[in-house]
Amino acid sequence: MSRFFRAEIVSNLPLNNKNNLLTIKPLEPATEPDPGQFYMVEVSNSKTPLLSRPFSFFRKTPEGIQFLFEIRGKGTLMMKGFKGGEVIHMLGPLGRGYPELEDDKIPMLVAGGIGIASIFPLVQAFGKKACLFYGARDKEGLLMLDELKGLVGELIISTDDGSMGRRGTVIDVFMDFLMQTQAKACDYTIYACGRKQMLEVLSRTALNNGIKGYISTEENMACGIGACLGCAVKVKSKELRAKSRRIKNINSELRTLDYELMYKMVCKDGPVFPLEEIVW
Amino acid sequence: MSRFFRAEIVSNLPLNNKNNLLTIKPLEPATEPDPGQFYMVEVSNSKTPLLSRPFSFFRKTPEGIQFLFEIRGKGTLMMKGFKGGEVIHMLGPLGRGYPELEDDKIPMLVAGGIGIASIFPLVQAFGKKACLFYGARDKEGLLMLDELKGLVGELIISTDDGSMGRRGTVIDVFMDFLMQTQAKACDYTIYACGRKQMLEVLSRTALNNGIKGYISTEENMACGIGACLGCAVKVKSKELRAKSRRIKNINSELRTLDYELMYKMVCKDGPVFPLEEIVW
Amino acid sequence: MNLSVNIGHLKLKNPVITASGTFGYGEEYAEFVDLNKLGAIVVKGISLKPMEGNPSPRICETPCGMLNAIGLQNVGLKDFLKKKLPYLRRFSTPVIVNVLANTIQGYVRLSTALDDSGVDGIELNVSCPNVKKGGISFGTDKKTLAKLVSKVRQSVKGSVLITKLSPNVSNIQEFSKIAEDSGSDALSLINTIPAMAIDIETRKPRLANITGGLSGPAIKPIAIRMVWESYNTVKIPIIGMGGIMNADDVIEFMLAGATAVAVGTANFVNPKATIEIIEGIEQYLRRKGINDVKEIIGKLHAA
Amino acid sequence: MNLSVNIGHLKLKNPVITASGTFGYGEEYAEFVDLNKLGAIVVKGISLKPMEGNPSPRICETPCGMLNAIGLQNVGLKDFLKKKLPYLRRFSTPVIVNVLANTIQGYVRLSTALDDSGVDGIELNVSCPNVKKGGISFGTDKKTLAKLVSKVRQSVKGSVLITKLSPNVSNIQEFSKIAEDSGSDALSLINTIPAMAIDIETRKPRLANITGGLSGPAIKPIAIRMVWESYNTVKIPIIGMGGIMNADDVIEFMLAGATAVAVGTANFVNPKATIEIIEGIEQYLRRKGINDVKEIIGKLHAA
Ligand SMILES: Cc1cc2nc3c(=O)[nH]c(=O)nc-3n(C[C@H](O)[C@H](O)[C@H](O)COP(=O)(O)OP(=O)(O)OC[C@H]3O[C@@H](n4cnc5c(N)ncnc54)[C@H](O)[C@@H]3O)c2cc1C
Ligand SMILES: Cc1cc2nc3c(=O)[nH]c(=O)nc-3n(C[C@H](O)[C@H](O)[C@H](O)COP(=O)(O)OP(=O)(O)OC[C@H]3O[C@@H](n4cnc5c(N)ncnc54)[C@H](O)[C@@H]3O)c2cc1C
Ligand SMILES: Cc1cc2nc3c(=O)[nH]c(=O)nc-3n(C[C@H](O)[C@H](O)[C@H](O)COP(=O)(O)O)c2cc1C
Ligand SMILES: Cc1cc2nc3c(=O)[nH]c(=O)nc-3n(C[C@H](O)[C@H](O)[C@H](O)COP(=O)(O)O)c2cc1C
Ligand code: FES
Ligand code: FES
Repeated sequence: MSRFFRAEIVSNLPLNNKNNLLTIKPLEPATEPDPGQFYMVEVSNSKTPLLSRPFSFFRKTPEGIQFLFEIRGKGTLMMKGFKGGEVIHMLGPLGRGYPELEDDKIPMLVAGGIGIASIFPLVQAFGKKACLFYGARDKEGLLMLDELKGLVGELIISTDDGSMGRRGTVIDVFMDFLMQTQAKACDYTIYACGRKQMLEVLSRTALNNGIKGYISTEENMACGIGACLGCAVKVKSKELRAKSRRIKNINSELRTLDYELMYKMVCKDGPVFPLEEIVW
Repeated sequence: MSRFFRAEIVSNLPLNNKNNLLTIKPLEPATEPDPGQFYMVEVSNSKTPLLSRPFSFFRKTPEGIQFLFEIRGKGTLMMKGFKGGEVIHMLGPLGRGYPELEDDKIPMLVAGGIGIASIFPLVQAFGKKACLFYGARDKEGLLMLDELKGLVGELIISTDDGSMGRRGTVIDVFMDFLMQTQAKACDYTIYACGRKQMLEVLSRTALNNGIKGYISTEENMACGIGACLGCAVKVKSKELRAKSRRIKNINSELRTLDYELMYKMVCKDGPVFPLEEIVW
Repeated sequence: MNLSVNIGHLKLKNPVITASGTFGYGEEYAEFVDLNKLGAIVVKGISLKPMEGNPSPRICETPCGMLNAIGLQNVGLKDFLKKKLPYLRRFSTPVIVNVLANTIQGYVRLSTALDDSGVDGIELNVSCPNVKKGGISFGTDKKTLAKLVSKVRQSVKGSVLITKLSPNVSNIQEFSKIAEDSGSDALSLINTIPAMAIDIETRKPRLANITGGLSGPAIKPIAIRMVWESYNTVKIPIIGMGGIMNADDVIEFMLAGATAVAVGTANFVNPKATIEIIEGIEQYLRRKGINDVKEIIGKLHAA
Repeated sequence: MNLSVNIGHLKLKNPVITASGTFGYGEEYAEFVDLNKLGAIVVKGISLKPMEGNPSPRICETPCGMLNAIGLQNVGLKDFLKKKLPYLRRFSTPVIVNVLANTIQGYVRLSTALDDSGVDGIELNVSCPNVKKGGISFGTDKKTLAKLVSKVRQSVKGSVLITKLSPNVSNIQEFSKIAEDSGSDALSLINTIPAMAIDIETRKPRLANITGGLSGPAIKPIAIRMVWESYNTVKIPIIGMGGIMNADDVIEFMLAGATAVAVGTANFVNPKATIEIIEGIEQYLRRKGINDVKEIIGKLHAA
């Protein structure tokens, strides 16, 4: 059973002109993915683009493994052209997914845009006890709403342009929620995936309010297995982590520490990290 | 009316596992091709392979312009994947085709393998008065036989492995024919297309027997319009041409001639040349 | 919107030039391109005497690129002035002549003659082998390059003098500086990179000449790096080239520091490439709300 | 069929080696590749002290290639010997350690320690900046290279000494000769080529380090040319690399003169690449009726 396997495209459904739902069937025995793990997908067997692209495990169905992808550039544009029956190579599941929820905690899921792909398995796992903040630029960017409604306890939707749900970023909405809520901050555990800026603000907010949690990060990738050292993300050493509760930006300190390995690999140590660990 | 135009793939019919019949419809007003002319075909709009590939005009039908192509490498392999409805760029018709037949002459058409693509329009033009020598490695390589039978006066088929028609190269068969024939050599005009070695032997034979004729040559191409100077073929200067009736290989002489432009471009001055002009 | 840029005292309608050897003598592309729309036309490299060129195969394809060993085939100075230049003169577009020789005197004689003939620019292809120096190229020896450029400089009055540097050096800054200090009005980079390919079935090199020059998208990242390094070293304008296929590539070169660009291999893939690229540049500037293309030259956010 | 080749006194089961920095410390690929099947394993470049590496983005894609500016992140000599080497020792495959430093003494100390530790080979990555020489790389300065290699030579007894030349030179023959004359047992070429890419939307370089090294199929024709030029100059074996994606590419390198080859970027695209390539070489030889892979080394039909 190898994590590098051939897979057949079962279907490649356009959800709108910017997002597709891809379903693939492994042609060899494959490993079961955990929520938050990802796969490297071979975009073209003509090797252009050369490198595979990373995509989060979205859902498992009787038909196969599903991915949600947004058309961003060359590679995803070619993936839009994937047709049923075609065979591609895939590598995965890769990386460390989201940790289990501690009993007495309430899961707060935060998804920005296509970040929902990575959060969705948690929605399935936590079901009604989960509260999902799901934001996007516009309503085009909000995917799988029907499925989500049925699954989560509370679904709070927002769009930057107000075209659906609350107007504003998912963070604004999240903050408002914190204001009103009765529960103590420490009762919550955040699970978040989205663009860098969103994750940064979210992490700072969480730290300031003493909320623990986990975020799924992104970097350009080549190997996906920790070999090329290409997907480095700056993390805090233990001792620094304590401080960071108070310090906004600690890059300055880091630079001065000689020969401390301050980088972890998104593909191997992540993509999911405790939100207090990341250096912004 | 531009020779660089967008064309829609009408159909791409596999004749066997090594050869396809491609039909395209220009989406813009396009120039009419002459027998022996060719087109540069964009193999992939993802620009890998980077360069377009040259293919002879095979036939015009109500559906569009047709090409016969043999799967040889990367590019033609991708062309095998062309699907109806896809749109590609094409450049053509290009180059100088086969000259008109002088009245009182008998056209002898000689096609080796996929060379039939270039010869076919002549078959249509000359019809019954034409005599076609058509050879290939094996019967897999013999294409469009039914159409050909209906058109030409005499169809003499050969395969290297004897799997169809006479055993031997198309040249062997052609020589035998010359032995038996009543007509004077000078009554014939040769029109030939095929691999280099075949064209070389044919040309020598023709020269030795005083038969005039034309051959369609091949070189790797980039621009197709005489700009890159990439598709050079060595030709004889006027004065040398006279001699060459007697001399087998005159490369030696050529090398000594300083600053004489001894190269012509297959894409612009050719692909069709008088057979006595080419230096082997 | 203003697309015009200046190369020395030469004003170009727009930054898009044709790369030497990839646009013939202009006439080959007149059917596809309104030559009046181009920033400038650089013709195939010209030598004093006509040159026969190399045997075939002269070109072959490589991953995202191509090799060529044309062998500098050209009609020679006399025929160029008599048969090719008059045609190009019919257009309002500046004509830049790429010149090559295997002695410094050769370069000087060519440049003098062309300068007298009133061509708008002379581009020195210094990647040619120097017979005096056992065939190592002028462009990879600092002293030789300095001598070559300053000698030519003395004899070139009217035409803009452009030095097309060889990319085959460890330190492009040094050579850029030498070309500038020796009197070049501008730099062109990069030329093709020496390379080679082998047919594993025949065991023969894919080029009759064995080695050839690599061009196309494959070399773009190397070219961008050299333009940027050069831009940080010299004050004279840089004509950037190497793998430009579309307007985005041009913007990339200009952000790296190119004042103008040359389109080469792309012409083979799409004979209308130059025109489509000019349109693409306008669209980019419009989208970004920029009204003068000069504003993006060297405007890389490096920090 | 005999696939074995010799690099100095080191005998490899087959010519397929892993390229430094593209195969981690071996363990990362053990899940996909039977490490015992490889010709040799070259590990990520090791320095005396651990190195943190560069900020992200460290990699980006280019036409038929990729750029990397990892910044030589590595665990350092101590941890390598303690934590990484023991694992690799469990396999029958020779281990070659790629070393980097910014002073000659640094290289010497590293090589001495590794030689004592009994690693099979030491590969000098001379493309690193030389602090003494204002950061210009050891591999582009003839005197420095000669000094570096001969100094290291004196301290390396058991391990095979391989010099990995910088491709960023005008004349690879000269540098190949210097490395040979200074006592290298073999040459590795080519390393990545300095390059750069820019995001035209953000105007930022695609790498935080601005420039990086170009690898992948894009550079193969340049690598083939350098291997061939080098093969015609030196007697010591050459390890060829640069854009090898499949067995055909390996045959091309060997025909050009490589005794062995290293597979780099291909590992990222296909973690089983090395194994599939070894099988592909066997198939080619069988198809051609050749029983010893050594027979094709340098057997280019150039005439
Ligand atoms: C662990 C992980 C999980 C991911 N999961 C998903 C998912 O489930 N659905 C989805 O649509 N996308 C996901 N992404 C992002 C996805 O990998 C990129 O959008 C994709 O690689 C872009 O490829 P491209 O060729 O279309 O774009 P390119 O042409 O390569 O680049 C277009 C833009 O995308 C950016 N980009 C390129 N590669 C990455 C990358 N690896 N991460 C982030 N940005 C990138 C480039 O910087 C550029 O701005 C994930 C990324 C990571 C690292
Ligand atoms: C004027 C002209 C007309 C042609 N007409 C036809 C035609 O009607 N039908 C047809 O099947 N083929 C035709 N060819 C040949 C055809 O162009 C090549 O077979 C094709 O370019 C190979 O592309 P590839 O990518 O599949 O092969 P590559 O991967 O490029 O190479 C595979 C093999 O094909 C050879 N090759 C590559 N390009 C050419 C070329 N331009 N000419 C000859 N050999 C080449 C290579 O040397 C190599 O041996 C013609 C060629 C020319 C010059
Ligand atoms: C077929 C061909 C012929 C060329 N001839 C010349 C030449 O005569 N003089 C010259 O300076 N450069 C010549 N070049 C180099 C180009 O001008 C240009 O510098 C190089 O191709 C890089 O640009 P590109 O990648 O856009 O093609 C030639 C390039 C090609 C592909
Ligand atoms: C991500 C990455 C890291 C590399 N690290 C090193 C290194 O540490 N030392 C070294 O000598 N070469 C290093 N290289 C260069 C490779 O060993 C190889 O020489 C080069 O990539 C060309 O081969 P390729 O095209 O097959 O990748 C690295 C290459 C890549 C892509
Ligand atoms: S992608 Fe290679 S280390 Fe993460
Ligand atoms: S293909 Fe360019 S000149 Fe013939």
